[in-house]
Order: sequence, then C-alpha cells, then structure tokens
Amino acid sequence: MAELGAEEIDTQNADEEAIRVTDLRKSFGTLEVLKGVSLTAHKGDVVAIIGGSGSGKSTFLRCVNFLETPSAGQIIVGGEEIKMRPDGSPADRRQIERIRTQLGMVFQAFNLWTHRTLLENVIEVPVHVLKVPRAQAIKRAEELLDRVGLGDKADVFPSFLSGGQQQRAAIARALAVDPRVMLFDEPTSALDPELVGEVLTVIRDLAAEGRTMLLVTHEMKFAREVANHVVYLFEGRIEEQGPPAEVFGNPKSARLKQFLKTVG
Amino acid sequence: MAELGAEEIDTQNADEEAIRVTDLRKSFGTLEVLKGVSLTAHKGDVVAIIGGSGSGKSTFLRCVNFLETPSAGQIIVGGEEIKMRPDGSPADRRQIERIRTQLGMVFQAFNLWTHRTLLENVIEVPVHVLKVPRAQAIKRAEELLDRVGLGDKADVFPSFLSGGQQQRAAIARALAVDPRVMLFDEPTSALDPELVGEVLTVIRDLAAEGRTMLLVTHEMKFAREVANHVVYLFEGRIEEQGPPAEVFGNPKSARLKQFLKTVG
Amino acid sequence: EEVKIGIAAEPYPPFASLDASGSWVGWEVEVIGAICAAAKLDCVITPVAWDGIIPSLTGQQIDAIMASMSITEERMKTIDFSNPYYNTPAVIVADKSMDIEPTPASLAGKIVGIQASTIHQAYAQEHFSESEIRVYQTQDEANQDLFAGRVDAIQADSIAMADFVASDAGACCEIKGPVENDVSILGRGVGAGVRKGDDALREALNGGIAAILADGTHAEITSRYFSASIYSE
Amino acid sequence: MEPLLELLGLAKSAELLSLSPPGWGGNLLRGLVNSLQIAFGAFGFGLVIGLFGAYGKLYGGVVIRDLLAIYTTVIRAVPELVLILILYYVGTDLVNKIAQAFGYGRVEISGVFAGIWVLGIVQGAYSTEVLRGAIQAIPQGQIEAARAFGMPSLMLMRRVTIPAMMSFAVPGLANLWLIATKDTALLAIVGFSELTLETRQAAASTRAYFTFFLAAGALYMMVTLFSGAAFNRIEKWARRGQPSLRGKN
Amino acid sequence: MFDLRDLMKPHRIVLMLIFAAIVVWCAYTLRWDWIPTYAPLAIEGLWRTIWILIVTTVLGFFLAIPLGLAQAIGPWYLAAPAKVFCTIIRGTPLLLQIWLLYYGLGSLFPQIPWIRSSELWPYLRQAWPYAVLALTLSYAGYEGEVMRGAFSGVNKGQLEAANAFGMPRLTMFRRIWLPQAIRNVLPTLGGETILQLKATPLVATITVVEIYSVSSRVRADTFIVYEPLLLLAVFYMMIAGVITLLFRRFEQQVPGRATGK
Ligand SMILES: Nc1ncnc2c1ncn2[C@@H]1O[C@H](COP(=O)(O)OP(=O)(O)OP(=O)(O)O)[C@@H](O)[C@H]1O
Ligand SMILES: Nc1ncnc2c1ncn2[C@@H]1O[C@H](COP(=O)(O)OP(=O)(O)OP(=O)(O)O)[C@@H](O)[C@H]1O
Ligand SMILES: [Mg+2]
Ligand SMILES: [Mg+2]
Repeated sequence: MAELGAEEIDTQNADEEAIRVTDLRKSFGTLEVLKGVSLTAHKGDVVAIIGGSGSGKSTFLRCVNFLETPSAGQIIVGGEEIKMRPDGSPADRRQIERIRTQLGMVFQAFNLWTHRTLLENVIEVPVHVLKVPRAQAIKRAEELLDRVGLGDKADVFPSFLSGGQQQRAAIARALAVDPRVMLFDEPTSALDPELVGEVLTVIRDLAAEGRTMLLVTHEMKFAREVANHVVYLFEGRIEEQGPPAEVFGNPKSARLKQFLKTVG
Repeated sequence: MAELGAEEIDTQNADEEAIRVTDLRKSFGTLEVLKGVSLTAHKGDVVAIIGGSGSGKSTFLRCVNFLETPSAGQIIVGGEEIKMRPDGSPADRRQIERIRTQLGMVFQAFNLWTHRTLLENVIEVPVHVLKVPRAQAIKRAEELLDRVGLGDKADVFPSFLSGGQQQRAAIARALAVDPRVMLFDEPTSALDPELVGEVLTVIRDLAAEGRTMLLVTHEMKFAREVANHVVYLFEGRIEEQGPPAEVFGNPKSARLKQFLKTVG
Repeated sequence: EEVKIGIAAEPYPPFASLDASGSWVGWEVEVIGAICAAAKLDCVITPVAWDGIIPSLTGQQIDAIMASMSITEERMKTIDFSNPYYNTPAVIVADKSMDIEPTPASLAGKIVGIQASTIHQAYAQEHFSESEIRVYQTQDEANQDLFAGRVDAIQADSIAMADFVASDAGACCEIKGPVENDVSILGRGVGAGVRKGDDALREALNGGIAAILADGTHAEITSRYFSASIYSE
Repeated sequence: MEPLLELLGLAKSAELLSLSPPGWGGNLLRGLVNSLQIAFGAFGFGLVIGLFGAYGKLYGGVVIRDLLAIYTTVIRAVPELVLILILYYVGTDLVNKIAQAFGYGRVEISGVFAGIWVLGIVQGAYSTEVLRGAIQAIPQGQIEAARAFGMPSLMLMRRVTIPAMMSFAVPGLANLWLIATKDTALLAIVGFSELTLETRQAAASTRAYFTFFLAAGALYMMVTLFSGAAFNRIEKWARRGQPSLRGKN
Repeated sequence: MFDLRDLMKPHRIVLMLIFAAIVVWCAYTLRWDWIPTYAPLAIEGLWRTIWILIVTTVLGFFLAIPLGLAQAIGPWYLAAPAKVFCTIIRGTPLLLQIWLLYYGLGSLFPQIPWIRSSELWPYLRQAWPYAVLALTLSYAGYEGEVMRGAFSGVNKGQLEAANAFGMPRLTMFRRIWLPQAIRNVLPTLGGETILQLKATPLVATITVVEIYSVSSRVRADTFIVYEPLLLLAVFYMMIAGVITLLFRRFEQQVPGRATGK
C-alpha cells in the first residue's frame, strides 16, 4: 500500500522538478568522498538515500545546501541554479540564503541550539528569518511540538533531553519553516519503533502536501515504506537506483545484494 | 539459532552474578524518571533494554555507573556493592573508579574526545588508567579499529568522521578496556544494516567470552537476535521482561503490544 | 593671546603642589604668575605628566615649560631655555651613622638612589660609576628607601633635602654636603623651556624674569617659602 | 612602623578623604567618574572592533586576515603608553599642522575623545582575540544548523553565534573591562585627570601615601565588585541550557 | 617556520614594500646616533624583561590552574578564597600592588632586626624579588579567572566519557579536562601573556632595570623622545611576535574546526 501511495504522488507531479543535482563531486583534502553524483527529485518525491557508513550520504545532503562547498557539479533548486564560483563556494550569498530557507534540514547530530529552549529553537527561524509574527509562530511551534510528542518539554533546554526527544525536536524545528524540500539525515536513528511509525506518517503527510524529501536512512524497512525512489550510494557513487520495489526486491548490483543480505 | 546460542551461555554462567540493581530510583527535580527498577544480569548475559523515547533507558545505564547519582536504590557489580551516601552519591571514590574500569560504556552521543585522534581515543584509558604498556595498547587499538572497519582512520580527529564512523570508534574505545560488563546505549543507531550485522557478531563474541552486556536499543530485530533477556521500560518502570521469544512473540502488557505493533 | 605654561602634573612641594580644591600653589606657581604679569602675558597653567612634558611642548599642547627644569646641554638640543629663575646645589644625603663624603671615592660600592629623568640621574651616572644607581620615579620613593635602608645614600636638590631631613621620615639622615659642580650636567639653574625658534616668547619671559628680580618680587616670594635665597648669578 | 601608624591614623585619614575641600574625597570621585567614562567608551568601541575583527580573522579573505593579524599583533605588542604618546602627540601635531596650513587656528582635542579613541583601538585588538577564541569554541553544528535554515550572516551572528559564544567569551571580556578601567591611568600622561592621577596628586600634596593609595584601591575594588556581579549574571545567563559541572564526580 | 611561498603573494609583497619604506624613512629622518652608547644597557634590559616575563607567566599559570579549578568545581571553602584572591588582584591596579609589596611590605622588613642581619637581607634589599612576586600573583589572578571559564566550558559529555571508564580524577583532569580547557582559551591566553609583557615596565617604578626603563633613561639623558620609543615598540613587537607564534603553534597542534570554513 505504501508503494502504491508513493507512486500515485510521483505521477501527479512528475513534471515539476524540485531539485536537480548534476555530477556533484566533493573532496576533503586528498580524500574524494563524492565522485560524481547526479539526482533529480520532482515535487512530492520522497527519495531515500541508503548506503554504508562513510559512503558519503551526509556529505551529499550537506553539499545540497552548501554547508560543504562542492568541488564540482551543479545544483538546481526549484528551477533556480545556485551560482557557484570556480572553487565551488556560492557566488551569491543572498541567493543561497533565500534558497536555504526552502530547504529544511534535520541533522544527524541534531544540532539544536543549546542556548535556547525547545520552543525557542522551533520559532527561531520563522520569527527571525521568515518574519512570521511571534504569536503565530509560537502557536504553530506548540502544535508541532505536540505532534512530535514534546508538548510538555517546550520550555526545557536541549541538553536536558533524551536522544530521541532531541531528534524529534530537530524534526519539529525543520517542519516549522514550511520548507519545499526537506533534507533528513537519519531522522529516526534515535527513535523507538513506535515513534518511527509516527515520523513515517509525518513524512507521508508532507509528501501528500507536495513537499519533496531527500532522506538518508539506515532502516531499509522505513525506506521501503516511505520512499518512491531509492538511491544506493557506494563509495561516493550511485551504485544503483530505482523504485523501492525494484531496488529492494530485485537488486542488480552485487554490492547492493551484499548490503541488503543482512536485512533479510 | 541466536536464541539457542544465548541460552547456552545463560545456563553456563547462571550462578555468577555480574550486576544486580535493586529498586533504582532517579528524579530530575520534580520529574521522576526512574521509579524503582530492579534487574539482575549474570555473567555472559546480554540484556536488551527497550522502551519508548524518554522512558529512562539512558538514565538507567548512566545510573549504573554513577554518571547520574541515583535518588535511591542499590547497585552491586561483580558481587561488590557500591557504597552510597544518603544523597545517592558514591561514598568511596576509589571504589567507584575501580568498578568503572570494569564497565565499558558506549554513549548515545558517542562523546569521543575531540582533542585526540581515533587511535589516541582508544589507547587513552588502557595506557593512562590501566597502565598497559603503550606499544601493546597501540597494537590492540589497531586491531580493534580494524575490526570495526576504521583501520585507515586511526590518525583522524573525531570531528572529521561520519556519524557511523564515530559510533564504531566509540565501540572500539569501550572494547579496549576489556570490561567485564558493557553498557551500550543504542550502539547501532548510526549504523547501516551491514554494520549492524557486524556489531551483532561482536556482541555475540563478547558474550561467548563470558562478558555481560546491558544494551539499550530501538531495533527489535537486533534485540531479538542478540539478547537472552529483554526488558521493556515504560515511564521509568519495568513493564514486562523475559526471554526475547516470549517478550516479542507473546507480549502480555497492552502497552508492549502497542509498542511492538509498528514493528510487525 | 593665551600662553599655556606647562607644569608637572605630579606635585613637587614646596615648588608646585595641588590643594584639594584643585588649584596649584607653591613657590614656582607664584613666580610664574609674577613673571607673566611683568611680561604682560596672559598665562594659563596646564598640568602635564612629567614624562610627556617635552612632547607636549613640541606637539604644541603647551607653549612653555616651567617645572623646575634645569637648563642642560642635552635638553638644549631639543628645546630652548630662558634665563634661569632659580638654582640650587645638588647634595648627598645619607644615614647619620654612616661615614660618607659627597665624593665618588667615598660612594664607591654603595647604593645611590636618585629620581628618574632629573639632572641628578645624569650626574650620578656620569660621576658615580663605581656605585650602584637605583632610579626612582619620585623623590619621595627614593627618600623612603633611604629610610628603609635599601639604599645607602641619595642625591637630590638641596631644598627638597632640607625639607626631608627636617621631617620625621628623614630623622635618620643628614645632608653630607653638596656634590662637586659640573655645569654641563647640573646646568645653569632652572629656566623656562620653549619650543626651538619661539624667540618672541623666550625674550618676553626673559624680560619678565629680569623685571621680578630687579623689583624685589622674586625675593619677596622666596622669603615666604625659604629661609635663604635660591637665586645666584 | 611608620606606614602602619599612618594606616592607623584613621582620624587624619577621614579628614583627608572628606568630600569637600580641604578633603580630597571629591577629587578622587571625580577622577573615578572620568575613568569610568573613558573605560566605558573604550570598552564598547573595542567590542565593536573586536566583533568585526574576529569575524574578519575567521571568515575574511586573505588580505583582510593579514591586515587584521598586523593590527592585533602590533597594537597588542606595543605598550599602551607608547601608543598614547605617539597617537596623541604626533596625531594632534599633525592635525594642527594641517589646520594651520589651511589657515585655521590650533585645534583642541579633548582628553575624553582622545582617550576613548586610543584605548578603544587597543581594546579592539584584545577583543578580537577573545571573541575569535570564543567563536571557535562553539560546536560547529550550532552554526551549521542556522546556516542550513538560511539565516543571513548578520542575523546568524546576532541570534546564534553571539549568544552561543558568550559563555566562552565572558570571562575574557570581564578581564578586558577591568583592564580598560585601569588603563585609563595611562591617560594621565596627556593631562587627563582620572583616578590614578588624582590619587597621586593628593598623595604627593599631602604626603599621606598610604591613605590615598588604599582609598583608590578601595574605589577600584568597588568597581570590580560591581562589574563582577554584572558579569556573573551575564555569564549565568549565557550558560543557561548547559548542565552545570559543579558537584559532579 | 614560514613557507616562503606564503610570503610571495601579491598583497603580502605590497605590505612588505610599505613596511620597508617606513623603515627606510625612519632610518634617514630620525636621530639614531645614541644607539651605540646605550646598546649594552639595552641588551641587559631586554634580557631582564624576558626572564621576568617567562618566570612570572610560568609560575603564575601554575597558580592559575588550581585557582580556576577551585572556582569552577571546588567546594565553597576552596572556591571562596580563590574567588577573593582573583577579585582583589583583578580589581586593583597592578601598580598599586607592586607599590604595596615593595614600599609597604618591603619597608617593614628592615625594621625587624633579625631579618636585617639574616642571609635573606641582601635579597630582600633588592627590588626584583618583589617585582617577580607581584607580577606572578597578578598573572595568576587574571588567568585564574580565565581558567575558571575554560574549565566550566568543557563539554560535559567529554568528561562523562572519562568518568565512565573509571579514570581517576587526576588522570581525567590531566588527560581530558585540562587539554580541552586550555585549547578553548589558547587565543585568550596568548593575549594575556602579551598583556603581562606590557605589565613588566611597571617594575621600573621600583627601580628594576628593564627595557622600558632603559628607553626612559635615553629620553632623560638625551631628550630624544620618539626614537627610543619607536625602538622600544619594535622590541616589544618582536617579543610579542614570538609569543604569538608560540601560541599559534600550540593552537595548531589540536585541529579545532578549520578556520575560514
Ligand atoms: N539532566 C537532565 N535533567 C532533566 N531531565 C532530564 C535529564 N536527563 C534526562 N532527562 C529527562 O528524563 C527522561 C528520560 O531520559 P532518558 O535519556 O533516560 O530517555 P531514554 O529512554 O534514553 O530516551 P531515548 O530513547 O530518546 O534516548 C526524559 O524525559 C528526559 O527529558
Ligand atoms: N570535514 C571532513 N573532513 C575530512 N573528512 C571528512 C569530513 N567529513 C566527512 N569526512 C569523510 O567523508 C566520508 C563520508 O562521510 P559522510 O559523513 O558523508 O558519511 P555517511 O555516508 O553520512 O556515513 P554515516 O552513515 O556513518 O553517517 C567519511 O569517510 C568521512 O570520514
Ligand atoms: Mg552521516
Ligand atoms: Mg537515550
């Protein structure tokens, strides 16, 4: 059923490109982490990125919103190409700032602002970047915190929270900016199965609203249920990609077969 | 097969108690997080602790080695009771330091020392606390790093590593002290299925060597395969416990049933 | 036009010191007033740190220095001086029990304290090469160390020293006598310093000094502060 | 015994310290106010320079970084006294020469203005380093998170970097503030009557060295205690959200 | 220590040319004829400045560590005295402290006969012991405060990891806490050390001969004002340059986040 739902969305918006990455490369010193990755996501697509530890998944997400400067490649968000200098750094700071407000990100290490309470973390960007009236932002933030089950922790500072609570807060923070594209870096790593299920629901809802998602995950079951496109990264290259049914059901590459074996 | 192996170990050492926790309570201010948790693990036992986010799993592990001072309760490690003051703080620092060297811990947030390379992180405790000769410690550290697949990252500082790499390094660091009891706080949260499989192997090997493990995890499949005893925490109390086959196959508590539903 | 007369911001009684209401009093202050009146100058007293007094002059913050500054050859390379308006000999002071003469031979091997940036410093460094010279920021500090026994002798102005040995703090000590004169260092008395080339002001001040010496104002002021004259040709 | 007796001569001290002449208390207080005025201006001016300097050093281009390196090294290296002598005297000399060349009269540069200017430039060099260290101590993720949400850099500085670095910067800045209050003493050389000069004048004029130096010490202590309390509050506020390390074994 | 290619960038060449021009201008238009006469004295003064700096910063820093630690986590009976000490030192001008030690405390000693006849008297009669004591205490007071901030700024998880492995407190302190604390404040410490360098001229007021007092002497003797000051500035800049380089080396030993990222 999940796949059915996903495909439905896919066909609906197939025309409108939300994000297109072409031949993205990234090196740290002599270590080439991304060796030319190309990927296109249409409006409402949920793209799951899977792959071994250190294969470059986080680096890829971080390059998409220029937290790392790519060594080469082209990134187009909502039809607008991000202007790059020859060294890969963004040429137009305004542009990159504008585009980033359309890209909500949930970090692998959560990165909540430790000097602000949960509520303040969530309203920070809406109020100060998007200029949403404060009262309205607070109302929405409270809804979001409730939705991720943290309604009673709104006034707590992040360092006093459990891992899963921090991760949920990070998700709420990303949702609060109403992004067109969501970048999730292992959004369920610290969550128990029950909460994973809830995040799944959230992601499905978002997709139904026409939002696009790039989603790094280690949980194949989750990927299979939520994504309509799966990308398998291996040592900085896309080794295989396709609809989940195919990638999981009928993997072609030997490495992917090996990777999936343990999942059973 | 996994359960069979686990049970085998269980019967082998059933007499020798590795760790016994009696009626452990912990409050943060007015928030009572642990409401009387008792648990016994014998030598070679692998106890999986499962439960919702915020149910007190991390807090429990952290109380066991006194990173949090319990509000009440009794903790016995290897037959030796940890002496507590009335306020819950350890009465004998020497004792607690000695006992802690027998308790290897892998943190939910990894907590690698950022000012030291991976190799230095791993040899730190053996060389400076256990007084292992440096050359020997380095040899062992290299083996361990190889074992978790980080042989080539030995001289890298933790901040330059991917999440999964950091987690594996944290596991190697904990293994390096040859602990009698291992405390794992979600040791596979940042790992891909392939690596989860490997960590599983590591834990099985450790159990076979007679080491005891307390293991917080969100991956039920993993818990089922590796543990010989499963504890389900709910809001600071043990709601249900037993062998994995029973807990997962035939849950009694309604809450546990609900919790496991999403796992399918 | 206003003439800014720079004096040392650090009080130097009885020549120039401050009272609590912030006005400057003392022998030199009165003499400045008298000279300016005689020369028909509109003078304003401007205190400046002793350390910065010459840069203040060359940097035009002040127009003349009248701060007990002796006329020496070294200083005359940088600024010009008027004629002297007072002069006093330099003396050596030491503990009463010590057998010390104000001569290099007698002071050899002893510790001699002097105040920084004064003619006494230059003199001691030139003539007491066998002694250890300790340089103090203020005369009082040197006096205090003489009292504490951390220096064996001090060289200073005879008037200041007469005051000192008469006080409680100086009861330990006595004036052992004046040092041998060396005009090139000890100079030709105290004069007013002006910028090089500012001859108009220098001449005006010379006129004022001559006038108060001639009409007895100088002697009258001196008599109110000191028992003997502090001016000689 | 002399200084000790003088210390105990409390009656005489009280008379010397009374607020109206012939007591010198009023002069000391006036000096204190002058000192604080300059210290405040210089500290604030220095903070502004320091913030931009730290940013320039961390994120600026090569030329900016080199120029800032020269600025911080030279200014921090040269004793303030020398800087003040050079900046004040040579500076006003130059201004006057220029003014005269254009047919204007002598320009008076007020002590307060010069003091704030000169000490501010000095403080700026130190602030640059303190703030740079503090910014570097912020966990990288905190800043990345803000970037990822498209915060413009100025806002990022205001909303994330500055509050997050506060806990690291406050002790260093507190030191700088105290240094500022005491460095004003150096302005005595340009004839600015701040607390130290007033003290020295009072002491030398009355010969009551101990009384006045202790009185000045007490005044400085009061400033320190007050600002200490203020900085403590700031630090506590800056550390909110961080678990305390106290009482941990 | 430098890579020559680093210096060959265009803007650096321009800067060096400007610098060279200033040097040449100074050399030709200002008076330098006094240098030969005062060179030996200047070298002696420079040496005195340097050793006072080294001795007082090293001693002061070792005092600062317990002072900072006591304030950060110590029990109240250690924290309170440490706090009082730091507050007094930071709260009063150094000049006043030097002056109280030398003229206050120091002038009490001679009045006690047994001190005057003891072996210590030749030292107590000197000024430098008071100077070293005063500067050491001063550095300790300021750095104690800085170290307090540094100790409490270390991430809690880092210490918990050490605790969890049963590290004895001293080992944890030496291996984890102190290095991380020092790393966080290295830039501040570098600055404070340069401040200490510039505090050394104050000891001239108690008759210790160091480089600043030599320049004052030149000024007093010759009435050349700016040239000795300029040369003095150059000396201080060189020492400060060395300090900066040293601290930069320390900083580079642990890669924090890359700058300019
Ligand atoms: N230092 C603290 N101060 C106050 N409350 C705390 C503190 N640490 C944890 N808590 C609270 O205690 C509860 C239990 O936290 P704990 O970290 O044990 O949860 P957990 O079971 O490990 O959850 P997760 O699976 O999300 O990691 C949470 O509600 C958390 O907010
Ligand atoms: N700042 C950096 N400097 C140097 N190397 C880096 C840096 N960041 C990442 N790397 C390296 O790049 C590789 C890819 O890292 P990345 O974080 O993208 O992995 P990942 O696929 O997200 O892995 P995981 O699943 O473990 O999070 C790793 O080998 C890592 O060590
Ligand atoms: Mg990652
Ligand atoms: Mg947890």
